[in-house]
Amino acid sequence: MALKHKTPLIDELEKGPWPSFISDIKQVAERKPMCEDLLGVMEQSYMDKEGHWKHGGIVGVLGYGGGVIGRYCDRPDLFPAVAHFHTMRVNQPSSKFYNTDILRKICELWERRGSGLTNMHGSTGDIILLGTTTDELEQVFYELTHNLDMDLGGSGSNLRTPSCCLGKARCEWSCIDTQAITTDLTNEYQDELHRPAFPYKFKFKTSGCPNDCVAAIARADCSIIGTWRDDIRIDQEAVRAYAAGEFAPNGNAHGTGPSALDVQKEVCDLCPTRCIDWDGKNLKIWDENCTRCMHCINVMPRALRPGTDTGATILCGAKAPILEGAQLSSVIIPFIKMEPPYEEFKDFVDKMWDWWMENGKNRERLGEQIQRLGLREFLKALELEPDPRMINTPRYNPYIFYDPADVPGGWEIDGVAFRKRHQA
Amino acid sequence: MALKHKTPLIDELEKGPWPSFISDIKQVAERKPMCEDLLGVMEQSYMDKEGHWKHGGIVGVLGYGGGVIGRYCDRPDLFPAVAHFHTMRVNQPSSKFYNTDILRKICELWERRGSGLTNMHGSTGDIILLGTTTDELEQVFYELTHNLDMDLGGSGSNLRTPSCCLGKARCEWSCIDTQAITTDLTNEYQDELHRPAFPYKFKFKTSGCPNDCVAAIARADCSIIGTWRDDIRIDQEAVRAYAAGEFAPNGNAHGTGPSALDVQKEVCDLCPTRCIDWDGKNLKIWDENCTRCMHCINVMPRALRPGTDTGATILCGAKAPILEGAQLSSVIIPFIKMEPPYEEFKDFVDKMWDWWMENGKNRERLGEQIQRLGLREFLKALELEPDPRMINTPRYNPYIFYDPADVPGGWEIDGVAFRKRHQA
Amino acid sequence: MAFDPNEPMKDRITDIGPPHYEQFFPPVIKENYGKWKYHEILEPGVLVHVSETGAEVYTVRVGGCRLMSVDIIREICELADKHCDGYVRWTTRNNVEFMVDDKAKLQPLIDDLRSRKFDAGSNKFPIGGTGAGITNIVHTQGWLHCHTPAIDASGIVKSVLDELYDDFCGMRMPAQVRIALACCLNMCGAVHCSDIAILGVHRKPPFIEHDRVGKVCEIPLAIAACPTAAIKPAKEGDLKTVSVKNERCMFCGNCYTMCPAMPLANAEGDGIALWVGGKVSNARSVPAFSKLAVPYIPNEPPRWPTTVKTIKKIVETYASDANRYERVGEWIERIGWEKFFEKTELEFRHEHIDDYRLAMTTWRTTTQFKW
Amino acid sequence: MAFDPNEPMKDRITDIGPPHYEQFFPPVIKENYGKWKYHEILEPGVLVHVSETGAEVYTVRVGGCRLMSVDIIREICELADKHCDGYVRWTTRNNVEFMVDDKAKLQPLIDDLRSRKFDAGSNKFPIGGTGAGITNIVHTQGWLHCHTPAIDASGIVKSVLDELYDDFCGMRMPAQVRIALACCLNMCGAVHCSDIAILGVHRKPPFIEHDRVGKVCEIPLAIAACPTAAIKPAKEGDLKTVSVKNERCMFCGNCYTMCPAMPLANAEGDGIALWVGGKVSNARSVPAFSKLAVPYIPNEPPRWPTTVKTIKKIVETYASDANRYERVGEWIERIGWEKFFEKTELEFRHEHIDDYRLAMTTWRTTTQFKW
Ligand code: SRM
Ligand code: SRM
Ligand code: SRM
Ligand code: SRM
Ligand code: SF4
Ligand code: SF4
Ligand code: SF4
Ligand code: SF4
Ligand code: SF4
Ligand code: SF4
Ligand code: SF4
Ligand code: SF4
Repeated sequence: MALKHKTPLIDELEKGPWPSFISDIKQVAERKPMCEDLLGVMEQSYMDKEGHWKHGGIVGVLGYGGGVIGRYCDRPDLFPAVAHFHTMRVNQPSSKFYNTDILRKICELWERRGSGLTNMHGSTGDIILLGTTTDELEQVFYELTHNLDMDLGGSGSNLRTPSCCLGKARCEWSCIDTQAITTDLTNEYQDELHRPAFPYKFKFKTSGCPNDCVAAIARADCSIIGTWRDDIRIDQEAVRAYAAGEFAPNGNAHGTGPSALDVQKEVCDLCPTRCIDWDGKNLKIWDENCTRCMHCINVMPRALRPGTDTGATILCGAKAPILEGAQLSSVIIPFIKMEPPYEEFKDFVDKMWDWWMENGKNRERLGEQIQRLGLREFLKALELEPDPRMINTPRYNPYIFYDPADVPGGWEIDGVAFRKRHQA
Repeated sequence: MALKHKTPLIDELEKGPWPSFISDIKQVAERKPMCEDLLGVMEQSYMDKEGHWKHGGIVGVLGYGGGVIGRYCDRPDLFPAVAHFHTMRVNQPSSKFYNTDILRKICELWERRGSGLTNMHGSTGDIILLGTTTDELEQVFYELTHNLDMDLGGSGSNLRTPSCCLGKARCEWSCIDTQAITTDLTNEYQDELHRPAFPYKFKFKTSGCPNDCVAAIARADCSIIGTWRDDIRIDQEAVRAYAAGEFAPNGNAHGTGPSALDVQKEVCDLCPTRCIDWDGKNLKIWDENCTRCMHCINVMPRALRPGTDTGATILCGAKAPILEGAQLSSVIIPFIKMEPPYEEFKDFVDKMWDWWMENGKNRERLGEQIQRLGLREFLKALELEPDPRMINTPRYNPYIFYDPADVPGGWEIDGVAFRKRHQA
Repeated sequence: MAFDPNEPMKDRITDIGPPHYEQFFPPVIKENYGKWKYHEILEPGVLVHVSETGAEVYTVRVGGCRLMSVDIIREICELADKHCDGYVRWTTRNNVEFMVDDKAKLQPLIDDLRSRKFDAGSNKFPIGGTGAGITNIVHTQGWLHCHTPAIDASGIVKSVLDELYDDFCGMRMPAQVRIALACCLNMCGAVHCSDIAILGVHRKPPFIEHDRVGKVCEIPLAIAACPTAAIKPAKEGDLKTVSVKNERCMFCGNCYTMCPAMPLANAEGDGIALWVGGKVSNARSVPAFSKLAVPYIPNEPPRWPTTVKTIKKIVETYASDANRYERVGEWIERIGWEKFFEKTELEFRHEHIDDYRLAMTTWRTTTQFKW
Repeated sequence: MAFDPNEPMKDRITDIGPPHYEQFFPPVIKENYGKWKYHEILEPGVLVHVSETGAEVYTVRVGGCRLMSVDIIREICELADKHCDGYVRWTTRNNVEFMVDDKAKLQPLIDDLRSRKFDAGSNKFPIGGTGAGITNIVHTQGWLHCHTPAIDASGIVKSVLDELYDDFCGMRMPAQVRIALACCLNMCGAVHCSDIAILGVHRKPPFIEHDRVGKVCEIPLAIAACPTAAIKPAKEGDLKTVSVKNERCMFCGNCYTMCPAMPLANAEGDGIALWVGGKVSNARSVPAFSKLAVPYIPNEPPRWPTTVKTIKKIVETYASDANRYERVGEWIERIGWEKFFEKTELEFRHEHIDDYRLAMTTWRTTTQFKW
């Protein structure tokens, strides 16, 4: 069937081996005008080298302050079917396992009430239902909650949809129950997620181990990353098997198949703290110097495993560049047990949010606020003691704000007495 | 002979093996009241835990805007002999070799017209004549220039006395003629040294090689550091001799005497770029990866020597913390030949100072100005092309000031045409 | 039952949160939760995880356009029903994972996946994205949905992945290579910490629609939005508006986010900057930001040839020069930036030198460098 | 001829610069300038340099108080005349070097130097300061001459070097250890890049002598002097003066430098901060700043026992824990700061956490740390 708009430019994107989103959209465009016009908008953009969406308006569902991104086309004259093209963010199940039943329900709903296009998934983790009109929003929400047992995710100045790596579900290294934590936090903080009361957005992300497969340290205001406090578990026989070439190194990530692993070169020499010795027979890890970087475990998954005294490191403040430059999260709690009902952690979250909300300027992310007011102030608010694990290096500039409480007489100098000792 | 003031506290500093400056001052105090009272001031400070010198006044010699630091005691009632106690900075000969003739003349002059106390040397490098009265300043200056062929060094917002390591005079590694450079610059820029016309102080320091024995990179607005462009010279036989224990490693810096050097462990493994191979017989250096850190040369001075295509790296901007925080110097010219009459270098200096003086705020060091206006602006003023050797890492923040000259149409957007393409 | 617009609060259900994950676990996952012992990549895109119980789960990872129609999702459902007892998952980088609990079920699944193509010829389910290869490109909306993009997203990703297709399906890289794209400086995605990042940039300051500013913007918010304080309140005749000091503008677009009357998208100004050497994992080296490699490449729809070629060049240089386990940033760290620019034949320009707040921490304060 | 105050410009000589260095070179130095081939430390403080010509020069380095009276300089001259043909030099760290061109002349020189003591007992010319030892402490004026010090200089240096005397005369350290002292934040010396730095700090904000400010200070300069913008113009009655927002003051003393009516020296406030891990050389690792180890130790004249003890503890921990060639900073880099604080038993406090402009670059943005 011929589509409404000629699209010679984007048709070029049907070529080549990688799945073509244009081919995919075209399947639906044959029966959905929204998709037809969307292809038109895309072609127009490809001609103009400029996008054709207007600045988002505020649309949403009653009682929620987020979950919908309003979007209008700036050429409704040419592309009327996408004059409105709002996005709905649907909170994904933690770690994104699905059964086909729920997926088909989503498809059915979105074909009926939306464009039939989605993002699986958005960068934050939501299921993105891409493109519908204002009048459909409440309908979709109703059906989601009533028929699919699903709810909207976050947008705006509120908690954003938490997400996590698959952790214990299919990974041998997870030190914490990533899905359980993520689901618990999401449910605990439904109000914060749906009703914006924060200075700006706030994100939680949870990875099971320092490999950080959900990129928590780069993308979450609060990054929860699994770790352990005791010793790496070693199966010496398996180490020898790696050395002997019985296993594929690095879980065969290099496609070498079983092949002799040069344990000294590929493991010991790449250990960032050089805390591993290998004498050809036994591997010795000086765990007191291990920084749990995962490298040796990654390379020899059949021989090494994280310890069993597990928990998480909590880091705060990651964000994209706007406004004050990008940040990675910084260590705030070196170790915390993460077991239900996560009271210690939630207590920490409450204090963190209180401080942020009390001091936050409009559109100031937590990380920026810590920058502005100082890590010290943040720790004070959290009632946490300073720990060298929170820093890469102590200060090198001598501009120290000494606490007047530590100074005899505080900030006062007796000027008269001073001038008795020293003539002006 | 009993001295005027009782000094029980500072007398404690006569004990112990390290030379006692108190014992030394006391020698002179027996015949010089200034030193007697100086001991009194010190004792008073030791009692009060506060210094007793007033904020410096402006004193100097005619026509010079620096070289003298005015100093007055804040208890002239108690210590009249040091009511005035000005310091004179005398420009040291480059790298601080002396004969006893000149030293004796200095002593004679300073015993007669000053306190008889000196600093050998000040942190910048000057001979510091410590403590005299205002009326002696011109006298001392006259005698210095007429009888000792010596001149004052810098202070105030001008060029400060340049200094250097001893270089080729007694070091096998010097890639440049440190003394010659330092003396030439000092003479070339006498006007800048004696007549403040800068926004703030400016320092040159010159080291013969990257060991940087005059700490140029940390303490000079312009750091000149010797280096080479070709290959490290290797005497393979001497390497083998080190391995065999015929020589003392590291010039015997560890007092081990001749003893077998583990070339792999102590040289190759500590090379920051790991560009050295040692097969037990021959040493191979992959010079294209060498960063000329000096380590291998330091450890095997009898086997390795810098190359012969020598010159200097020029780095700029080092300073102490006041105002914007401490800075180390940054690479500005990766390599420059430094041969008399140093025209290329002086041309660079002129451009650098022009830019600094044109844009400098009061009390703004060069490094701070580069910070404020950007390295890019500095390079532009110097007519230097950007080079990756100037940076540790390219920018990671996306806030790029694109040059409008590179953009079709520059900063202009045709708003009317835009709104034709895009409805508001 | 359906929504009644006249009684919007009737039967309203809110704040139920996401469906519980456990109901979506295939039995082998549920039974072996927390018991996994080790894994191995059998071939690119195919993993086995072995449990302490002896159970095994085989995973086939396929590249997804994360922009997915209901049709392709339904096709995924069909596959999942056919081979995987009706379960499937998505990864954190938008790949799709099909899991089977028995090796015997593996080959039929793989064959089925490989057989499916769009009419125009592209593969629907390329298998790969594991280990030391190039996995899916995390990306954002671009011209398909957002209002602030300087570039498209999906089209560039498609063009780049067509070129790198063999490395999605292979594992010949020294280590994993993570590529990401963001269509503007908001960087919706982890592009600031990617091995290779494709970033949409503007190069013209906003033009100000004085007649609209007062109506559609809160002027104080627009002013506060500017990181370099380039925006000042102004008057045009009677109109309250703003002015922009162009020399101070570094084209971040944050003003436009706050004020629709300050657009800065422009065909001639906009384009792509490439960044390299970031990482997220704590493996070996610490997480790191991506650094600027190429300040600007023009938008070249529909296939972005210069961008594609430049990325390919970086990837090939890395592949041939880095040591095993060395991520792009670790490789550059070892060889030095001067060698990176030499080997990749990229030009080093003034834009590479940082001039924002932390700029001085990026200058080279040592005589150590290479010729 | 002498200066005539009535005719100050008569015969005036200016801008002649320093005397030419070459005239002060001993013959062996002049003849072998640029020809040196290698060197060796024969024993602590004693070096030999060998020339391509076969010539040798033997150097004996002795620790100097850089505060020297004419008497001690004359004694140095006497020694130089007796043993060294009348030549002598000072090093960049204020040690004195006696050179002889013949091994036979060495022992008599050494014996002579060792024999000389002050009446009260201290050595005049301790031999050492070479190689992997602790050389002379670079320092500044302190209570002896400057107007802004928070601590004395020479007295603390003497106290510390008495304690570390054996390591000045020995070479048992893993690498060279450079200690420096500065009596205030102006840091006249390279204390910001020292293995161990002793820094004078204030802890009370300036008190403002309102009746003097207008007279003795240029108020705009005083205001501009404050890095944290804590100083504002103010009025006291009719007097133009300034006020200081104490919460913003970090005690840098820069206001006092510009305005004598804002003193901040105070017996109870002032004291010592210790910094560690800086270096200047480009050997192996790049030059580095010193980092805060101990935020505050009270002034304890005359012998500063707590400071001395703390430095000794750091030195001994380093000596026993570091690898050969590892500078203090390289050692800490390897073991990590958490281990540094553990091993030295120093307390980690809020002051260690930076809060100035580049603070965020010092935070730990990785899960990598040690227990
Ligand atoms: C849909 C999504 C991109 C995608 O294609 O996946 C998205 C889309 C937008 N983001 Fe984002 N962000 C999305 C994940 C992110 C992420 C990644 C993450 O969450 O892990 C980031 C970086 C991490 C972070 O939070 O810093 C991100 C950083 C931003 C920023 C910059 C925030 C900052 O502090 O630097 C903005 C600008 C703003 O907030 O004004 C922004 C703003 C926007 C807006 C709302 C545009 C705007 O200026 O108001 C975009 C709407 C696009 C549209 O029309 O569909 N978006 N945004 C992602 C959300 C999907 C989901 O819910 O799953
Ligand atoms: C005498 C000397 C210290 C010493 O005991 O050796 C010295 C003494 C003073 N310095 Fe200095 N500085 C001395 C070398 C340095 C150095 C080291 C160097 O030059 O290698 C530095 C650090 C490097 C640098 O330049 O940044 C240094 C950084 C400062 C600063 C901070 C400058 C900055 O930009 O951060 C000040 C404060 C100022 O300029 O207002 C200062 C100011 C002062 C003043 C003039 C005090 C003042 O506030 O005006 C001191 C006078 C002391 C007195 O009464 O005798 N002095 N000053 C050194 C000069 C001797 C000489 O000429 O050889
Ligand atoms: C499925 C997924 C988690 C999920 O919940 O969806 C996952 C799964 C695994 N990751 Fe990952 N990682 C996943 C995203 C990530 C990310 C996040 C990202 O890229 O956005 C990272 C951080 C990337 C970074 O540093 O920039 C990540 C860094 C790692 C690492 C560290 C590699 C390194 O050397 O830096 C390992 C260890 C290894 O591969 O040796 C690892 C290892 C693994 C293992 C082997 C874990 C295990 O034992 O099962 C899994 C299979 C690896 C493989 O594909 O070769 N995973 N992994 C994600 C798959 C994404 C995809 O579709 O391509
Ligand atoms: C005499 C002097 C130069 C001068 O013009 O006066 C000098 C002389 C030598 N230095 Fe130095 N250095 C001198 C100050 C320095 C400084 C500056 C400072 O400390 O303020 C440095 C930088 C210190 C830093 O990094 O903080 C310095 C860093 C070095 C290094 C690099 C050591 C390292 O591993 O970091 C070497 C190489 C070595 O020792 O292996 C070196 C090596 C040498 C050699 C072996 C060079 C040679 O072949 O003659 C000389 C004898 C070393 C010795 O004493 O063991 N010299 N040397 C200075 C003696 C100072 C003193 O009295 O103690
Ligand atoms: S972050 Fe760790 S636990 Fe989670 S999937 Fe990755 S490797 Fe496994
Ligand atoms: S986890 Fe990392 S730091 Fe720890 S032993 Fe293994 S490689 Fe070394
Ligand atoms: S800086 Fe180099 S050339 Fe100068 S004395 Fe030190 S080691 Fe020798
Ligand atoms: S000078 Fe340094 S970088 Fe060069 S080869 Fe020697 S140790 Fe390696
Ligand atoms: S990166 Fe920018 S343009 Fe792209 S989706 Fe995010 S906000 Fe929109
Ligand atoms: S684009 Fe950014 S820098 Fe430019 S005016 Fe707008 S907010 Fe300011
Ligand atoms: S460090 Fe401070 S107190 Fe000491 S001499 Fe320098 S300016 Fe004076
Ligand atoms: S001491 Fe420093 S911070 Fe405090 S008021 Fe003075 S200039 Fe400002």
